[in-house]
Order: sequence, then structure tokens, then C-alpha cells
Amino acid sequence: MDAKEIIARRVALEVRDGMLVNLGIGLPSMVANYLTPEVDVFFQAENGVIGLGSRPPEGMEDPELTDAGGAFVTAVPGAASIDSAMSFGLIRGGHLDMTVLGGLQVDARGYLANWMVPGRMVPGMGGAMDLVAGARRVIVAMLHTARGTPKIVPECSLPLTAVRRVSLIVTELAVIEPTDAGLMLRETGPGVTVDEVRDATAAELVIAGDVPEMLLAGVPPGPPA
Amino acid sequence: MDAKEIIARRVALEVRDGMLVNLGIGLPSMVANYLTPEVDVFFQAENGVIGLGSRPPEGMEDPELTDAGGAFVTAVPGAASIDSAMSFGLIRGGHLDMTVLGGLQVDARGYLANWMVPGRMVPGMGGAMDLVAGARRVIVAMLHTARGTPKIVPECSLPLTAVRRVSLIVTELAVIEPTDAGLMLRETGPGVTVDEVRDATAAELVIAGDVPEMLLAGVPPGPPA
Amino acid sequence: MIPEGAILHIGGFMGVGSPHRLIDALVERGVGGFTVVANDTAMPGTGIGKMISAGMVARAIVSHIGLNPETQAKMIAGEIEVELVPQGTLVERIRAAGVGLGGVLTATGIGTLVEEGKQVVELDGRRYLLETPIRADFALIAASRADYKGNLEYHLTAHNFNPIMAMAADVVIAEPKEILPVGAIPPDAVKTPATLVDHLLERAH
Amino acid sequence: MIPEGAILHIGGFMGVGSPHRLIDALVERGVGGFTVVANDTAMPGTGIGKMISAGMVARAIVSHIGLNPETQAKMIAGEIEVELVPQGTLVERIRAAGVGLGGVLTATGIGTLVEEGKQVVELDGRRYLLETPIRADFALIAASRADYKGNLEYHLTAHNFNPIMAMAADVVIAEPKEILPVGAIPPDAVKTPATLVDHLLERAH
Repeated sequence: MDAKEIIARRVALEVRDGMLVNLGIGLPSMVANYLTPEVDVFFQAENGVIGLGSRPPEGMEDPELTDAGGAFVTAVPGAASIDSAMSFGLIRGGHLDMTVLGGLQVDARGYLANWMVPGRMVPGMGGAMDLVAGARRVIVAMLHTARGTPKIVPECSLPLTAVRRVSLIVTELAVIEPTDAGLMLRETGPGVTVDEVRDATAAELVIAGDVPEMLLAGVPPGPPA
Repeated sequence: MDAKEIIARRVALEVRDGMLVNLGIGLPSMVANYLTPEVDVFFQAENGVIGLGSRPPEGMEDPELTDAGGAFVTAVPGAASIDSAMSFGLIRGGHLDMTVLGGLQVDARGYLANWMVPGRMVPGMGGAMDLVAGARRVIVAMLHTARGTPKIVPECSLPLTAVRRVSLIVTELAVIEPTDAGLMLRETGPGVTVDEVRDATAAELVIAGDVPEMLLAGVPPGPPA
Repeated sequence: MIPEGAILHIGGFMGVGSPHRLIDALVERGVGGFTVVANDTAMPGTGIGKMISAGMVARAIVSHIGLNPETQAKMIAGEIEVELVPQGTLVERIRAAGVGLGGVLTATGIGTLVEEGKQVVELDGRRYLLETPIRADFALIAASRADYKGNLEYHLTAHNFNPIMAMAADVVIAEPKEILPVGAIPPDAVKTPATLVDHLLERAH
Repeated sequence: MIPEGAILHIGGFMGVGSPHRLIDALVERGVGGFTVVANDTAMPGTGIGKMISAGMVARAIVSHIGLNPETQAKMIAGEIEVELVPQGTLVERIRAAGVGLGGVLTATGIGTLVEEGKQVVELDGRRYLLETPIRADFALIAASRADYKGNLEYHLTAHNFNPIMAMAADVVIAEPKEILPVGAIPPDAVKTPATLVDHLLERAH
């Protein structure tokens, strides 16, 4: 199982019945593949649909039904079209139960940086600042390091996305919860030791008692979405 | 012709082709009866419809199609249902070309008071404050006096609806335009002299040259709406 | 479910588009002390007017009470506290609560009694009132059709405050005229997404 | 009709729901120096991306340019001034212009680069950015269907910024896929009332 699949499967366990969930493009979008069938959720794409479905079969694409990354999608029964004011009204207004985003850095305060690398890459924040400021739960789903460099750092050197503490950090090596007491190491990745997590993390980790290995959601019931 | 009909007919001449117009309940609503058929306008009812039509025939009422006074109405072809946020977005945002409202007092500054008489009658402002603050043109359609007491006064004694100068005051005795130079007497009512207007007005009137008698829109082409 | 003293958003304009069955049930149950946020208090015997008559409303935040003499009488007698808010400001304050804004700036009310006690912000030489969000514990709204997930449609002038209030309360109870199977309302026709609606109560026929 | 240097609201999200025929006509005509307000600059060869390639955009107020490397390159080269605005803030700023609000307070962007140069308002112990309206000279929007009066419908994720921009410009030009007789769109289906729309241009088939 590759690193991204581990992360997506672990995050999938955070999704609860009845939630409205926004998955960022890339790695976070893989989470939808690992939900258990009993979990009934609505996915939001911030460009304008609640009730995002899987990819359409080839030839069945609707050019006016896409996700926030511009990919063709379908809509589930009970879906709703929304404009950008309603979409971000839901996000900012606390109606979004969970957002899963990628990250460039997360720091000891639980602050996320994920929208620009000054002088090198300036994609813009898109909806990320609203999502981190407004969603009830903010989950950062990212690889633990970038080409060997830790992404969990004492203080973000990159511009922040928000000064709100994220709810949970899920990587292939660990599940970490930012708290008042610091970054709590809650779980380790499959076959990963606490020391290995520490070595790959630049910020200090708080470890209380035995740290269990992370559980992972099962394989998807159907073909991948 | 009674006083209210004179006022309604004179105000009807202010309505231009292509306008979006909001008529207050009572006297202002009579204006719709005197439009010439060539004038193509949309009437807004601020409770939620653009394209207000005439009263429905008996037995054809839709309990969910009413005007701001709660009376049953119809909708013209090309009408749109709107919620209160859109309705007042149009009003506040300058999309409403003209509003016609009743008045308790208008003063020399052109300020209107029309929403309460302290200690005696407190209906509330409803949409009046937004209408007066937001509409492109604000026309006050009212009887010149209340039981002999002038309603056009040096300074409103009643609580103001807005501190914005209204565009025009139309009564059965006169058409008066508030300007930087004061209340300009633009027209007199049918058979009314300038002195008669002055006698019925507590505020000072500015009179420049000959004051013409007001023109009035013709009789309605069909049965009254 | 709705406790004594709760803050309620109630949809409707002079009773049109009000959740009449929910209101009747509340009146029958008899708890009170509510703060009611609504466009108006309708007329005696209609919609919110029934709650006024029953003495269940301690405080009303509304734009208009002109057609309900009971509200005016109780206000003067000190039995109901009434906060009058311009209609356009009222709907934006409710929306602000729903969409997570800390407030909005409006020129409506500047220089009037509405300005009293409010923060004034000057911007590019213009003065605006800073109007703050109005959130409720419960939103009681009416709709024309719903599906079983809770997606809502509204009809003509029965929209009014309902779609906005559906965003601005902890618990949203919608009273549609009929409830349809999921999928029966096309995505483009949905005006309130199901995710906002907690409970559905079909209107009695 | 659209002069050099105009401020333009242009609907669309990565080109979906953009007024492609209007954009193509502008590119063909070749005037420029525009300030473009939009969610993003799409991709090279698509929608607003064509205007970027043609060098017609002097300033872009957008939330995202990540999929258009030309915008990034021109920004770094100083050929385009780019103001990045959080997407939810951008839509509320455009809405504020459309509905006549002087500004809105949002917590989005507090403590980030977005805060720079902006007024911060503290309310009940929380800090908010005061975000001001963004109005345009022209709004170029796409719709699914229109009637001849200009009432508009939108389809699925092609709504995005279009209905909001339709309120916030001096002149609104809508590009529907088809134009129907007046009355063909029921009142409850209208999302942009005709009164907001100045011109219609049917999309080429």
C-alpha cells in the first residue's frame, strides 16, 4: 500500500454519517474511495455542487458538471446546484462538517501553510483560506516529508493559510492532533515506530502513554471513483 | 376627479419605459392604473416578486402570490420570484429605478418621515428605510395636508425615514422638487393657484418664473387593476 | 423539542410563507418566552399573530407590526419588547449569521432612530451602520416541496425570509406542502440544500 | 462597446460557466488594458486564459492562478498586476457591490498576507477584516437559458460567480445557450431577474 493510500484510508475513518464534507483536489480527493457503504454523506465541491458523485463513464461527461479541480464528475440523487455565494456561505457559516486539504507545512501551533511559496509558486489561495477558517473540522492530509524535509515544523516559514488550529494531521507515518499542550502523537503509521515519526518531524511531538498503530478503512466496494 | 386620483395620474407620468418600480401600499399603488400602454415596466413587490400584475379575478387567487400589503396579485409573463435578500439587494444596490411612497411629513431639506408617530402609532419601517436610502428616484405621493395641517414643513418633527433628499413630492396641489436651493415649486394642481399652494405649505417654497399647471395621465385603458 | 425562551427565526410575510402547522403546534403546546425574529407579526389569528395573542412572545425582532394591533398594544403595555429593524437590514443580519460574516455595513438607517447605539463606520467619506448577525436556536420555515433528504423549493412570494433563515439557526425545521422521493427535485431547482435542514414536517392538507 | 481599460466581472470557474463567445469576440477585437475580476484565469487557450495570452489584462483580481502558468509568468515579469483574494471573500465583495453594502466583515484571511493594508474590526472579542465592495463597469456572464426579457437560468456547476456578478456592474451582458419566449421560464426558476440584464448574446452552437 503506498503512502497516499494509507493517508486516504485513515482519513476515510474520520468521515461520519450525515456529514457535509469538502475534499481538496489531489490526495484529499482519494478519501472518497475508501468510505464504508453505510456512511451516508454529501460531498461539496466549492465550485458549485453539493452531492458530488464519482467520475462519469467515458462519453457521459457533462461539461457543466465539474469539481473544483475542473475534472468531470457526477451528481448523486438529492444533489443541489449552488452558486459561489451559497457555496462559501456554507463554508464560512459553519455548515461544512469537515474539510480535507493538502499542506505544505503545519506547525507546532497547528497552523497550516498551503497556498504559496514566495518567489517560486503562487497558485493563490482559491477557497483554502475560507475552508480552514470556516469548516467545523479541518483535516490536513499530506505526506509527512517533502523529499526528506519535514513538513511538520516548529513555525511555518511559508505564508499561513489561517491562524486557526487545524483539527488533525494525517500522514503516512502518523496521526497528530494539535492541542493546547502541543502536537499530540495519536497514532503511528503501519509498521512505523514512534522514533521514526520523531525523526521525520521538525516540531516537538507530545507523546502520552502507548501510541497505537493507525486503523485503516477497507478496500473500496466498487471500482475506484 | 378626487385628490388621490390627481396624485396617482401625475406620478404615472414619471414612470418611464424599462424601469423597475416599487409602489407603496395605499395611494402609491393607484399609480399602476394610469400608466400608458406603451410604457413597459416591471413592478416589484418587496415581499418577493418582480413583474407584479393586476388583481386576479375572483376565485383565481393564489395564496402564495401577494403584494407587500398582503393583497392577492397576479404575475406578468417574464415575472421572477425572489427571496427577501435578493429583493432588498435590488433596492439597496441601486437596481430599483423608482419608488413611490406615502408620507407623513417632508421637510425643507427634502427629508421624509413616514414610519411612526411616537407614542401613538408605531407600525415600523418595514422596507421604507431601504427604499428611500436605495432607490434611484424617490417620489413621495401624498395629500398636501392632513386634516388642514401642512405635511410639508420646515423640519420634520416625526422620526425620519432617511437623511437622503427625496427626488419629488407630488400632492393634489403641487409638484415640488427638493433641491440645493430649497423646495422648488414645479407645477400646481388643476385649478390651483401658487398662493393656494403657499397657504397649505408650512415650509418655504422657491418659485422661479411661471409655474405651469400639472399634466395628468389619461384614464386607464381597461378596468382598474 | 423547542424549549421555553428559545430564539426562533420564523419565515413568512404577513403570514404568507409561514410554517402554519409548526406555529399551531407551538401554540397548542403552550411554552413561551420566545424571542421571535421575523419580518412581521402578521395579523391576529394568522401565523405569528397567534403566538402574539397567546402571550408566547417575550421579544420580537421585526420590521413591521402595523397590521397587528395586539403587538402594538402589548408593546405599549410593556408585555412584549419590540426591536424594529429595516427589512433589508433584517434579512442581511440573518444572512450574515448564516454565512459566517461578522457583520455588514449599510447606509440604511443612517441619521434615523435605527442608528442609536450602533457603531458607525466611515469609508471613502460615506457613513455606514455596522449591523451585526442575528442567529437563532431554531428556524421554523415553510417550503413548497421537499425531498426526503431535505432539499427545498419555494413558490412565488412564499420565498421571502425562508431560504435565508434556513442558513442561520442551530436547528432548522422545514414545513413543506409535500415531500417527494430523493431525486425528484432537480439539482438546479433546489433553493435550500438538504444539508441545511434538520427536520421535515409535512403541512396538513 | 467595451472600452480600453474597463473593469470587467467575468463569470466562470476554470472556464466552466464562462461567456466564451463574448471572450472570443473581445480577443478578436483586440482592445485591452482591462482589470479582470474573476475566480481564476483558467488555463492557456481556455476562457479568460485567452485574454491573458493576448496581453489584454493589465490587472487581475482573482482567487487562483495555479492552472495558468502564463498568468504566473506575466505576474513575475511585472506585466500583470495580480491581487489574490480568498474565493469566499471575493464573491462577498462582488455581492456587496451588487446589493449596496458598504462592506462585510469576515474572519477569512485574519493573520495572513490577506490582512495587509486592510482595516481590522474587533467585535465581541473576535477580529474581522473589513472587506470592501468590488464593482465593475461590465459583467460578462454565461447562463443556460434566457427569455427575451433577460430572465436567466443556470446549470449545475456553471452557476459559480455568474448570478452574483449579474448584480454588480453598470452594464450586464449575458450569454445564454438559448433564448426562449417570455413566459417560458417560470417565475420560481428565474435566478437572475431580467431587470438586471442589459444585453443578451446567444452562444454560437
